[in-house]
Amino acid sequence: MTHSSATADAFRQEVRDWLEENCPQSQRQPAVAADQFWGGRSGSFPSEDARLWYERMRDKGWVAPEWPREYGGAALDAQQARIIKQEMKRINARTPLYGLGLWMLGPALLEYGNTSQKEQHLPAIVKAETRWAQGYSEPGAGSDLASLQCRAEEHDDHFLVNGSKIWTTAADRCDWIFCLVRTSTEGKKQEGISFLLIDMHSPGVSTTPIELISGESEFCQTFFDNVKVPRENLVGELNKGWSVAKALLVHERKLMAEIGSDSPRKVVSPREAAEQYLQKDDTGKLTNTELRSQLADYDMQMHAIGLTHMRCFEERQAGVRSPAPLVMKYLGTEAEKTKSELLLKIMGSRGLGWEGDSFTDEELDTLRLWAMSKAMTIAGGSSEIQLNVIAKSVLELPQE
Amino acid sequence: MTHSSATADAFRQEVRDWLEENCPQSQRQPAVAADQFWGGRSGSFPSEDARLWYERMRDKGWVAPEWPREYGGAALDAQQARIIKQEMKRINARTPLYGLGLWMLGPALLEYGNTSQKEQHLPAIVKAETRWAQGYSEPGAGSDLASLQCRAEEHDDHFLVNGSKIWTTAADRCDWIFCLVRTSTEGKKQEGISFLLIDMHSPGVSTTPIELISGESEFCQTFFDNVKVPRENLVGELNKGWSVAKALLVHERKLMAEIGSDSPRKVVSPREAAEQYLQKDDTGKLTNTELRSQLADYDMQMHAIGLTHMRCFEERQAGVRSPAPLVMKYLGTEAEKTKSELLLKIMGSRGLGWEGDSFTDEELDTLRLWAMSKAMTIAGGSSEIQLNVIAKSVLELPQE
Amino acid sequence: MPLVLNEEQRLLRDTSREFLQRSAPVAALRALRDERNSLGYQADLWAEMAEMGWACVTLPEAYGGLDFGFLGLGCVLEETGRTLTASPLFASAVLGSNTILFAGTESQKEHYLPRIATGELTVALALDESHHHAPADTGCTAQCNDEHAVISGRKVFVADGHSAELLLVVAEDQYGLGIYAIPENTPGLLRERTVMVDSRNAANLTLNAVTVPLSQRLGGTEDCAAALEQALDRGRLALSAEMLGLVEEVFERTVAYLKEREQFGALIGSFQALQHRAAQLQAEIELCRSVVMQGLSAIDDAPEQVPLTASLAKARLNDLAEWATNEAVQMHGGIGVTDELEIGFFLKRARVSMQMLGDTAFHRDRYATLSGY
Amino acid sequence: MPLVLNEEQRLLRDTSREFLQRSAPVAALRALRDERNSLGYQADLWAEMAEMGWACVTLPEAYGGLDFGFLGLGCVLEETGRTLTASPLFASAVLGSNTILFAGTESQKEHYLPRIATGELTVALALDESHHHAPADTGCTAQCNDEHAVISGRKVFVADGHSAELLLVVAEDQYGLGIYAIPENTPGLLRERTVMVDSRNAANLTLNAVTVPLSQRLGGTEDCAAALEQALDRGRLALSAEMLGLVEEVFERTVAYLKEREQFGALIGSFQALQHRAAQLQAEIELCRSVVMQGLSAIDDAPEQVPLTASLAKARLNDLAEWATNEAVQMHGGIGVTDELEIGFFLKRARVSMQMLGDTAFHRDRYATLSGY
Repeated sequence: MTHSSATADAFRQEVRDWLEENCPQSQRQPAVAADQFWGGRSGSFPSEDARLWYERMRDKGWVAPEWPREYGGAALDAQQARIIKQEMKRINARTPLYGLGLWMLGPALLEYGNTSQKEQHLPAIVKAETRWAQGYSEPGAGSDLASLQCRAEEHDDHFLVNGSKIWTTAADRCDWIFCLVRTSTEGKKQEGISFLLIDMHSPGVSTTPIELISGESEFCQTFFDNVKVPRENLVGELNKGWSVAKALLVHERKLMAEIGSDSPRKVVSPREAAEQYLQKDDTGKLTNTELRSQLADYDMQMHAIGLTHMRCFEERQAGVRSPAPLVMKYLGTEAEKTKSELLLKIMGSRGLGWEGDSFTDEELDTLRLWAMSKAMTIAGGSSEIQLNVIAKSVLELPQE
Repeated sequence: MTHSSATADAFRQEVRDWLEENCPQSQRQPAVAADQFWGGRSGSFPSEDARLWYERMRDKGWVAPEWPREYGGAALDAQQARIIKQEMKRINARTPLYGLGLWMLGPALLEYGNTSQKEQHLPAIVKAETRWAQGYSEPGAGSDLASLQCRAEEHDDHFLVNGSKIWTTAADRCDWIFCLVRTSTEGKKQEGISFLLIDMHSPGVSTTPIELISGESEFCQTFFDNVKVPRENLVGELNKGWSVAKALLVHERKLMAEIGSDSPRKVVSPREAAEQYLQKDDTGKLTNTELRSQLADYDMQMHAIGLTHMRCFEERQAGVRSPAPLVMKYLGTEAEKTKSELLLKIMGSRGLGWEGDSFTDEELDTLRLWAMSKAMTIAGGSSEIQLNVIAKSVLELPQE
Repeated sequence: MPLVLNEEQRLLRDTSREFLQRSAPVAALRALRDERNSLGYQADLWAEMAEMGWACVTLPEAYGGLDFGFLGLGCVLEETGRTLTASPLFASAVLGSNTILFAGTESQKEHYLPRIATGELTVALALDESHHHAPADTGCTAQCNDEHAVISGRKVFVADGHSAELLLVVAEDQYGLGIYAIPENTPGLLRERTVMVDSRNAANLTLNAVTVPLSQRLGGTEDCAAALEQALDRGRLALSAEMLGLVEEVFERTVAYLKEREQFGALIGSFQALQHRAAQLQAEIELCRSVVMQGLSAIDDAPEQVPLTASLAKARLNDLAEWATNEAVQMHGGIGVTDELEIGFFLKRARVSMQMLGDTAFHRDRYATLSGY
Repeated sequence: MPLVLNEEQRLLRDTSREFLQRSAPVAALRALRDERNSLGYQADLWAEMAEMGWACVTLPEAYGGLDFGFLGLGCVLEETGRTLTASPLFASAVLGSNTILFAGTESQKEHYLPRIATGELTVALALDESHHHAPADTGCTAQCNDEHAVISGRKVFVADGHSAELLLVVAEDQYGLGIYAIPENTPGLLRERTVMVDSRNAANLTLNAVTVPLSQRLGGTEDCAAALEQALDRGRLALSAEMLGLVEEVFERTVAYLKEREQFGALIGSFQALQHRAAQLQAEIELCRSVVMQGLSAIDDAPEQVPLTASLAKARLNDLAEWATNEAVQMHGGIGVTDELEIGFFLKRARVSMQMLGDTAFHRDRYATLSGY
């Protein structure tokens, strides 16, 4: 699996050349929400260049570089995939296709799905034909995923699903949803849960949007009212959906931990904001010593987190186990909150605008992202859950 | 019980005049350890003025101003006692007599003791004939006072005590010790505990000193080996010592919360240290902006704590209940730790001396007090216990 | 100097609480927001509040006030903090009226204060010119001759600046620092309402050679710098009282939620980590209550302590408001970030209050300077 | 740039751990303290350490070194941090030897370095003159003529300054910043050993017109300021590695205690509040491990990153060492403050390390300055 660094260098050069040739100039700058392509039957390309770029990447297999070729991937290894990511980042190349199908369901199906499930869904994801939603959380369940109530009753060749899921991102624009449902109430709470793929166009499925403190959101609540789901849409074993879910959660946490570096909106950094909103003395130092100190603290924290991401990667490559990956979600999302509060402090009253022409787009975005950042330490395993996990798995502290 | 402010003002003037006349000049400056008079059979006056000052206060009844006259007090109310304290503080008058008998056992005996116990012990405390130690903690029991093991077996007219107590301050110089002992193992852990007064000169009592991270200490471990204690030395009911202990703990926590203002060594304040060890620019600001900010934080914290002490007092006077008294031990002891760490930061390498002529006494004292401060959030109900208590008693959060 | 409320003050607190919870709960602010109300507060509610005397609690009786003291006013403000009530109370009846009280001539006071006291006239103080509170940096200027002043410059983050009928504009002039009382529709005065995150109101002002009679300058030809500072400190303490109410309300709601919400088969309030965090907040709330009460009492009884205590109060309430609202969202979990729950309103108002009249950096620095280091 | 150890480095770490735990555990430091050892370290232990090559891990082979890289040296230092081992390793073989390496002429390097590499010669850097690290403020002066330099001034907090055979004294001179190699018994050089809280060694020096041949000035007549800064950064990273070991050890002991200590009928490690505090420490330890490894790797592979990373490492390790040792005492409860337990030794060493070569205030300021703000 490992490559000599010469091979890696050669591959990097190859990637660099190909990107230089194939990535349109317009696709070499950070993408705000309107520039993103999420696919699916209701999705459309934000621009002709975006279509070109996506199609070239798809044809190259680099939309999902680590997936097998028969499912639309390029069968590359982790180091090669990382090199592609790095080289794309180097020229600010946009992500050609966004989606939970690509990031979360795909890896889970590769591990737990049967052949016909893989054949049905993976190529459709890469071809941007289907957009997926995630149906984990339920109203009132919060961090306690195992306590979920949405039921799927077994019938001959299908399940009958009743209940609802919350935080189903963009469910009103998705084609399919992968769900955790309760198929048995016996045994421990984690048992009796199954992992089901549900066509959003099935009769009985409906969605309503949720408004957040940051304003209108992509989040929905999705309701299931006697929805018939064919038996072949069960992934993994019946009542054993928990293991599929856990594998997926790892991907989600990774996603959340990296979200700062991959945010859908153009985000100003605290350091840039300081240049713009604070004053310097004639030696080049910020005159507001309190904010200077807080800025240095934040930069040091992000510097340390960045180095730890690199260490995690190198350890994975070297087959070394360490506790580092288990602390990243906690650190990354907390840092994101710190950053947002710091930005508001640096911008002062200019960072407090909700809407209107009195504020720049960047200022309004900063405020909305500040509000959004509050969700980061809650969603995808709250900070409290992360700390519980560290205490249990890393420190092996006694459980009550 | 309340006085009109005119009466209070008159009393204040009276106190001021009396102190002016009776407090020797040498007793009007902060007392370091060597200046303190703790009484007891092995105690001696640090100076002739100290003797004079103590005797005058004793004769006035102001060594224990709130105690009844027949036990050596002056039968004053809380406001009057406070006025005396304030006026003494105003001229830096030293505490004429130190001791756990005065501060802790006395109030408990007044509430729980029988007449003969009060007659035997209270005047002896005021007259400085007996010095008391406290026997609560046991090796291995920590914050969990109720789990104590030191046993007192009931016999006809006496108890037979076996076990040991730790953190028995200056036990090697004390005449008596008040102890919590286990007299029954039935029922809940808090039940079956009794409150016993033990003469340290009884056969079978021995003590060894404990060395702390701050160096040699006054703390001892005290051992009881078949010690005979007369039955009349039981305070309160048999197996009901817990309520006496709880009442005493309240006094101890108050003591710990106030300890910063009544420390036995001369302590430099962070602000004074900053004047001495840090530089100022030509506008009078400290040039080390980080330490300036930390100093302001600390001063603000102490300012707020001081105001809250005043509020607690006023609320008590007005008969208003509030959660404030319950948070003071936690805040006071944590602030003491913060202060010590801040002092070390301000003094830099000069605050790191352990002994020798390279450092001033003040510097060495600061370091030793820094080490001592670590015990403050542990002894007398740890910070964790304090937070548990706030969660339970103030917030009424559910217990597991 | 009292740190406990007396009976009249408790009564005032209880009646204001009852009135506000009934007539102006958080839902009222939500309604103002959702209907994009152009005034930014309910005029009839403000009339009722003024009717009850809230706009003149601390004013001397000579100007139609109740002379009831700042500890009393604090009781009302704390309650408006609990309900996040939008009204001219703070901007007009506290900040504006105290500016006139300190800086105005006797005849100016007699002219304006009684009308502010009845709620009939609303005023706003236009001070800041950049995104950080910096009362010492005034770029706005006034050119005076014997009869007129011509004022030019720009003001930002003027609380209630879009709705106030009279604007008190701070400007450098030949006498030092001047404060000019400028009626809302004076030619050359442009007001741009800013829609803020807390759904309350503020405005940016542009003054293009606004010309007013010199008699509109507060205090005649006196330098108003010291008067302004005194008014600001009263404003800071009043705002701190409002923030204390905000914190207490959001904290009480959070503690209540900890007692009803189940996770992993237990009430989340039984988890020790959350208990300790809540207890630490309680401890800080106790400190802040003492600080606010002391500051308000000092206005009445010990003016020399006001500057230090005002900075102490504002700095600590800033930090507490950030901490308490963040914990409120976090402890409420997923529903804490939905707009349906009212927690977000507290979170947002906290951020605006934190910037108004000085953030923590400003006040910690000021505290240090006032302390001589 | 590697952030994982390779096999040789792991081997070095394991053998140093085994050696130190056996030959120089914390009990050895206690013994040195209790017997008031005048040297401050065990000479025979130091001989063994040097024998194993620890004094020359990073030195170029040309000067008798192993050229094994700083990541390798970090493995050893981390282990000495775990055992709090007192030895000239840091002061002489890291700080002193790198000062000569950067500032010395070729002949000076050839003269001194091989002897430091074998442990035969011990050196100490005498830099600070006040109680806070301030390498830019040198009051010590040297008057040079063609043959001699006359050095006067005062130095404080010189690690191992009382025992080193050669002192590297920083002084202002006509060439800029000079560093003078002064043998221990040179007339006019007074050394006063200071007994520090960590039971390790330091000294204050007084130089009364100490006269040495100009050839003792490192680097001939070059300004040594840049060389000194490079040596200091290596020292800061090496010290950070030692502090990381200290933190890991004290944290492991604390976690072990949480698993064995009962209170209220439960293991205290099962209390969620303590679990979360321990987990937060673990997270910070992970960050610090990355920072230290990156800094050490950068010395070997990316020197341009060294200044920023050195300040990052020292600032964070300072804060972590304070936090971790305070939590260790608190979580151990009453026995944590007794001298019998070894926790206090970690607490005390942490405070000295925190001041050495720059406290957090110094390095956060430097980080900001290096970052351009």
